[in-house]
Amino acid sequence: MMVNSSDFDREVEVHWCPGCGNYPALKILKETLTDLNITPNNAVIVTGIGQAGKFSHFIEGNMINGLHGRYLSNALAIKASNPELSVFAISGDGCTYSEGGNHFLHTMRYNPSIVNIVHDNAVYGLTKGQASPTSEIGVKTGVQTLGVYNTPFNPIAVAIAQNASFVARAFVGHAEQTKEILKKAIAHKGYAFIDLFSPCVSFNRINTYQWYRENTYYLEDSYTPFDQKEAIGRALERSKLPLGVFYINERPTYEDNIQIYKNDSRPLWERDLSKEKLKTLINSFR
Amino acid sequence: MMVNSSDFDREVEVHWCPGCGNYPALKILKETLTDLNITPNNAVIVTGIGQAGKFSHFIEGNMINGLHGRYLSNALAIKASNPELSVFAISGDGCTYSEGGNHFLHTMRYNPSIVNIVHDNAVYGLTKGQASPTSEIGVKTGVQTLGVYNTPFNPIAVAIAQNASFVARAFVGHAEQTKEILKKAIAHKGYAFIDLFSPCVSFNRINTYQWYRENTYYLEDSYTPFDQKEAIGRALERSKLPLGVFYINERPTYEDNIQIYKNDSRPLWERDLSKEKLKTLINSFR
Amino acid sequence: MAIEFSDSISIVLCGAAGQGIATVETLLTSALKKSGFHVFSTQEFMSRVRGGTNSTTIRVSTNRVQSYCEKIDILVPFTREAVSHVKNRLSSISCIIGNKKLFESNSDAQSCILVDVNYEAVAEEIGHRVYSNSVAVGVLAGLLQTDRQLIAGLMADRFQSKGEKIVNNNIEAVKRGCDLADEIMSSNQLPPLPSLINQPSVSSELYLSGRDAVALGAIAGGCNYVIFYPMAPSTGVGAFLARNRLKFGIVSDQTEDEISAINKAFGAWYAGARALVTTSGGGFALMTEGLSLAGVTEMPLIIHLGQRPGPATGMPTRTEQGDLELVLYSGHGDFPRVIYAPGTLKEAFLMTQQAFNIAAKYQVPVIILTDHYFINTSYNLPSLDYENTIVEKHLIETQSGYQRYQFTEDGISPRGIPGRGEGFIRVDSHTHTQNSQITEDPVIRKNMVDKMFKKLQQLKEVAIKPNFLGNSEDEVLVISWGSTFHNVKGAITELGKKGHSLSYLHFSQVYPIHRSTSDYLKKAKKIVMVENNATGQFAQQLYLEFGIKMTRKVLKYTGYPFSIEELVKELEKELK
Amino acid sequence: MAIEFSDSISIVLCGAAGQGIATVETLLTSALKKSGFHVFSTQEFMSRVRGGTNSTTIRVSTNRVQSYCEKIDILVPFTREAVSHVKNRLSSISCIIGNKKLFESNSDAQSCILVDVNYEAVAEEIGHRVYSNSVAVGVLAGLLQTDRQLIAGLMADRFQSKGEKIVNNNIEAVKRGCDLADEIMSSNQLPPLPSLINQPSVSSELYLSGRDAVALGAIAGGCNYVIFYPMAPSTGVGAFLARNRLKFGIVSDQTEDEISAINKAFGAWYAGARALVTTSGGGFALMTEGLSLAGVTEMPLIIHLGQRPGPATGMPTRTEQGDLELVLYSGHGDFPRVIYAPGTLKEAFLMTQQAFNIAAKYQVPVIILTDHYFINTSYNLPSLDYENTIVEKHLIETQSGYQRYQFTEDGISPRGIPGRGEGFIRVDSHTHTQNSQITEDPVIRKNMVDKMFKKLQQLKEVAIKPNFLGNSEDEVLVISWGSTFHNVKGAITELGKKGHSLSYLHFSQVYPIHRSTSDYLKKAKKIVMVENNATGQFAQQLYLEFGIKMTRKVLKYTGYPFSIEELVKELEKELK
Ligand SMILES: Cc1ncc(C[n+]2csc(CCOP(=O)(O)OP(=O)(O)O)c2C)c(N)n1
Ligand SMILES: Cc1ncc(C[n+]2csc(CCOP(=O)(O)OP(=O)(O)O)c2C)c(N)n1
Ligand code: SF4
Ligand code: SF4
Ligand SMILES: [Mg+2]
Ligand SMILES: [Mg+2]
Repeated sequence: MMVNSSDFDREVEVHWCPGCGNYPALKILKETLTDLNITPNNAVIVTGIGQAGKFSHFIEGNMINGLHGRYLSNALAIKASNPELSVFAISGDGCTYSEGGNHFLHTMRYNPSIVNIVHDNAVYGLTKGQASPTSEIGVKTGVQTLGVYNTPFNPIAVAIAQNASFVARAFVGHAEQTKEILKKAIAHKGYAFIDLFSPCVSFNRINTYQWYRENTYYLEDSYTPFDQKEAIGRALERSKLPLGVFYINERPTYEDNIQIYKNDSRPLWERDLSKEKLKTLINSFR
Repeated sequence: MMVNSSDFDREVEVHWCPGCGNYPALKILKETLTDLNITPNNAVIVTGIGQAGKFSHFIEGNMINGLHGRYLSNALAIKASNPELSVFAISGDGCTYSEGGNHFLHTMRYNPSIVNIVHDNAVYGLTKGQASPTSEIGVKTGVQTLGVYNTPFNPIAVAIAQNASFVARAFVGHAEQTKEILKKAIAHKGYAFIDLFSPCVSFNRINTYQWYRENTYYLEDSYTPFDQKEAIGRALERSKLPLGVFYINERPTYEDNIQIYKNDSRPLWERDLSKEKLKTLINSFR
Repeated sequence: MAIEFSDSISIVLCGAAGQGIATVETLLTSALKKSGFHVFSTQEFMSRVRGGTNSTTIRVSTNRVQSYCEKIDILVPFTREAVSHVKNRLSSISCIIGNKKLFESNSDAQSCILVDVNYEAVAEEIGHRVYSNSVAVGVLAGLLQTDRQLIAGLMADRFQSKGEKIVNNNIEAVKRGCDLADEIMSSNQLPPLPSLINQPSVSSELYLSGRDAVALGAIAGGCNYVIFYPMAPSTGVGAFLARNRLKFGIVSDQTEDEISAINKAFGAWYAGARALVTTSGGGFALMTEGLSLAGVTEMPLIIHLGQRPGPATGMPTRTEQGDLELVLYSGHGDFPRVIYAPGTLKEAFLMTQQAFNIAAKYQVPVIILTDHYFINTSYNLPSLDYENTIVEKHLIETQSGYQRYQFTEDGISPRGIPGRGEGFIRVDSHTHTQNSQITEDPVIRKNMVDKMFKKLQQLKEVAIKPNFLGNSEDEVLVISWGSTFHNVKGAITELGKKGHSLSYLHFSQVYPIHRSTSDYLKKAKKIVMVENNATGQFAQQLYLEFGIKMTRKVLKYTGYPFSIEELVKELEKELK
Repeated sequence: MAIEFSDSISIVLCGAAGQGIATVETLLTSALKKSGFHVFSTQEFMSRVRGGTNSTTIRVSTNRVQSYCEKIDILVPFTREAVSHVKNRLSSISCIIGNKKLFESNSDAQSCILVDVNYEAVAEEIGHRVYSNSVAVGVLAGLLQTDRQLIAGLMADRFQSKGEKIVNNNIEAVKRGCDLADEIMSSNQLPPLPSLINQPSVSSELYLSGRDAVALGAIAGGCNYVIFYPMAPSTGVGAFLARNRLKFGIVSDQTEDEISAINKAFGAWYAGARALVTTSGGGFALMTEGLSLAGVTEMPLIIHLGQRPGPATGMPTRTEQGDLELVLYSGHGDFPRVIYAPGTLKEAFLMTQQAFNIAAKYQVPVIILTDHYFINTSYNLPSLDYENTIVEKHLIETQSGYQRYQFTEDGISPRGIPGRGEGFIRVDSHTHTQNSQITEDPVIRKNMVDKMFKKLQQLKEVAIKPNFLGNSEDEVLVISWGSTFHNVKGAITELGKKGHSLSYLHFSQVYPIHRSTSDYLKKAKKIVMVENNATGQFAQQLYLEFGIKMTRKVLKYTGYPFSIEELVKELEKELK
């Protein structure tokens, strides 16, 4: 059965502001899934809370719209319970790097084969414009009235420092390139992380489409994403921000490591308790 | 008034196992405070929960023994409320990198002038031997019965990737060198982080005193800790683990950025509400 | 539902997020109040930044007006969806004033008086449709016969920062709006609106929201540290304090998460600061362990919790009183706490102020429960009695040998802070000795728990009495708590006009409950509890404490606040 | 306190952490049970890895023994601190058997019968002091006349992995211990101990702890995902399942924190797994928001909560029943839940098993409340009825157009899972429509809340009845819940021997409470509630539900469990 991009459409009102970066992000994902012939039935979209977190409401298929900051934990467990599903964990920079920082830090250590897309708009959109961990120093908001003074969080550098197995950055303004990156992420076995620049046209007056266009460039074709130190070096660049795949580090996935799928690939829901084994175990207490 | 190392002694039974790395750690801290003439009255020791977290019970002076994982938030707020206090935030690797991972990640972004010492024994001591985020792949425990398979957390690399302002690693088996590192950390303005190798003789049979002696070396005298990329490179070394100060990045501290201490250095408890100003503010609603 | 409200006019602005309804509201309410009218306004809005349909109800009155009615005298629609959004509130006396394209084909509008005014067209004549909101302000101000000079002045203040041209264009827009109002009135397109009388004394009163009252109360309480992770409807209190932080020497911190927030508040109080945490139910849920830490260490804490409907994300911008049991029972292990739930702006100010003193004195967490409705509702009031408040620090200079948890007669151990005095300030999250050493001694454990409950006894003594209105002979006693105060009172007043006398007991402190309550409950023949939640959480508490059951519970859990009309209807059921 | 317990002998091992008391316990209880004696053991220990003073009480009996008594027949001290540690439990019939250096100068020992046995010296003769614990096992087994061959076999099993030499030395150590026991007995150093009778049938019974029973129940319930962050006393359940994970196809995950744990459990159930979270009060506190997520999304969840005294870190290795209100009210917003609190090992097994079916069927969180005492207490029982349990999945294969929150008569919407069927499984933390779209509609909100409460009604129907023992004519009804079952029953039995007839109502499901309770409460003349907490949390619940107050509450909140002796004393107060 061939998948159509429209298979992912839902007849609901989309709640984002006109011009929001989440629109192209949605389009890119739908088209990529279509290109890869991933059906809505085989995918699960897991989101947190925030504007990016509403993503799951606007795409057809299985979904969890969970709590603010906790979606990576939901996603990891889905993959561990049923490795046959394609799991997409999607949310905002506040959700992922602030409330969910600990899960971001640790989920990558497990290396589950999930695709984690963080819509990075350097602001809290849904709660109306507070600074996020990726906001630049000096940015003023209704709460950061004297300007942000915390050092910005560098998700790419942290992920590489953590030896995450696939680390990329993309920009919604570049649909084709982003699709390519997304396809690589989907093909990757293990945790695939994409920090996706996605402008908030209502609250972030600095990091506009224009700004991202002018302040980013793609990692050269000659760049090989296998040297951790080199990759971090690129992640630390600030004058212009590189886009593309920074780092790949193939290693056993979480689903492999769990070992229970080695001899039996059935998802957990298909399995039944062996009363024989239970009997043996109980009898071991005699 | 001169401070004596014994000023920090308390007449209570110490609960650690004989041979535990926490003993030399305690001795090192007491002696360093004494050398620097920091009195128990001016210091606050803030700890979490774990064997390292019990630290505050065994040293005289002001202390909080708070929750598992949350001590960095306690410590930051103490400093922000009273910058005159010397704040030491001390706990274990599980407390800091696992339960407290999000606060570890973000406290360094604020850059408060606190010294954060993490007793890294690569195990959960108090809860009897489960793996911690710094446990090596393959290590077997009562819970990780098939061996650890999560990629170890590299606190030094993450801190440098985050642009933390002072990042060091030390080993309790080397008292003198550790004191030197600690003195630098205390002298540093801003968040000073020390990952302190501290063997757990009861549950970690791999990372023993001997092992640390054999598998560490000091960063060369010629090493200058100001290049972020270079510093991360050293942090990624695994064959032998470097000790010493990896990275220093001087920048305004949290206490500076708050701005309220600029013209008035008094801690918050000494200040009084200006009713005049309150009146003006209330009247602005007329 | 057809209550007349003959002394007031009710105006509803309705449109999409991003269309500037809030600006119209601010300018209009300010102009009206400054003109000497009593004014009330309340906002309801969706959880989105652009689009959808939101509305603001403004009531203008000859008399003090602090409650919400459904009745609409004037509706200004900003979108095609607007009329249908408020359709249940429209009647034949409702005038819809706006661009006819927005309602002419809408059947919901047809029973109303329709007045075609094209704000945008006028604005475009001035130079840009951006001025259409100011035209609308002009029309409404004109209809209510507000002083035009005064509005011009307000416009000047508001747009000052944007330069002279914009100021002038806005003033022009308002003027044109007022002219339009004159036209409408002279052409008799409107039925006679209730005629209102203004009083000069009102013009210099305060005009505040619940959010403002809580934030001002915090400042008056000596708050010098505000900590939060953004979450509707609580963020505004944090933002208010953040804006004023240099003036009052306040540390303001948007933390990485709510767990950090509560643990920072803990550290701040430890070091002698007076910290406020502001959050909502979901954020508070994450603070449960931290609350327990404050419990065992007897650390003062103040948490403002702006309620919204749960569970989980629920309805982020709607209202409910559903978190009472959450705050009452959260935290593992037993420890005393205090819960306030102000019903008026004055209470919100004074109780938040007092919360800091109570927390400091009794060394317990104090929780201030508001909700979306309370936070987003404003009215004028004469003043806030800040002059008679004092900031009580309840801190000692310690001597050497100081023990933080010294056993005392009343269970309160004098509180010292690090860096002041000879003593050491040692606090411990375990069961601890008087000097905060970990202990596993059964007798000390028992004594430490008993110490806490001694404090609870005293907290009962200083509990705020419920507010009783009415006669003790009334057959029906209505009870409510927190934000429902004015609306319940409004309903009882309306019933009074119909000849029914009901008495009313309102609780602004919901835990511990003042013992005088017992008498009221015992005397009442019938008791009706009004709560904005599904299970009657406060009714349960009254039962637990006093053993008396409610005759009827009026519970609303749609996510929306009670209106006077609705309450009149519900209360009448008990009168039949 | 002088209860005779003439059919049992009570042995206490007391020493420092790290001295191997647990090994002695395991070997001894195993040997005794295998010899056909009924055996009970319970451990109390400090929160440290080495040092301090811990003890284990082992009761050996002719009859079934499942409760804790203070009486000590034999004390084996391993340190100088040991005797004083249990001094309140010693009497003139207590024999202290050990190295005299550990007690000869201790005044607390002086009223006891003292027997000098130097286990270490014997061990050193065999080659190393490491064998002294085996010598002790030998002495105790010898005194109780256990089959020597059998012990040798146990030693062989236990030390097998360490090589033949060590096995042989341990066997030798035990043998030498038995010889010593013979000497002691023949030299008449001991008074006559109660003489016990063994029964061959007991030898093949199970010997389990509360921890084992819960973990086995989980496996029988089809648990295939266990998630936890280590925390006493709950970790053991996780470790048990982790050890057995390849055998049963279980995913075992020690997470980064408790918040991740609950959210993983959520994801796992969503995808069709049957997940168990195991934690303690402090960890549960952090899961509050996650519980609320399960509430609004109607997701099954199972949480095992091993209670310990709070607030905050409290007493990590002590016991309390203080988290009932926490689990009952935690989570913002209203939603149904089920709370079990097994009183026996059998119940722990069956209820944990059933929890998975109930959660799956009603799509609600089910919490299993145990505590430190329950988890760390073991006794023999004939069997576990796993054969009659079934794993009910309650999952459907979805059709296209499937709506996760379809309104149904009974409030239960058929549950599908992703990857099975044509439908899409959409779950949302907001107030949602039947197809899980965010909504702010007041009517849908109300209907969704009502849907949840329909489920609560049904959960009341399937609630487990309280266990009634006694005659309905008895004047005094004793009530307790959870882990106190056997000790209360033991006390009532003792009182029965004294001629007092009390009836007893024990609750293993504490929410919702079965309606049959009402009759018992109404009939009783006097009701005595026994709870291991400070405020009588379950008594409050009974009052809320049935309006009946307790005559007396026996509350203990020292961090330690009730003993039979203590309860006899407390219950007698109501008999006077
Ligand atoms: C526990 C909790 N805290 C706070 C919130 C309120 N909240 C909702 S969205 C959001 C921030 C959204 O920012 P981000 O994740 O960057 O998403 P964006 O809206 O920018 O796409 C916050 C703080 C919440 N829902 N839950
Ligand atoms: C919220 C919470 N979860 C779990 C625990 C149980 N706990 C106490 S200490 C500890 C781990 C200690 O490990 P680490 O921080 O490395 O300290 P160490 O004992 O190794 O020094 C845990 C999980 C707790 N006290 N609180
Ligand atoms: S507020 Fe920003 S992030 Fe949210 S929908 Fe609007 S543009 Fe997008
Ligand atoms: S268990 Fe390990 S960390 Fe804890 S006191 Fe013993 S040696 Fe130290
Ligand atoms: Mg964002
Ligand atoms: Mg550790």
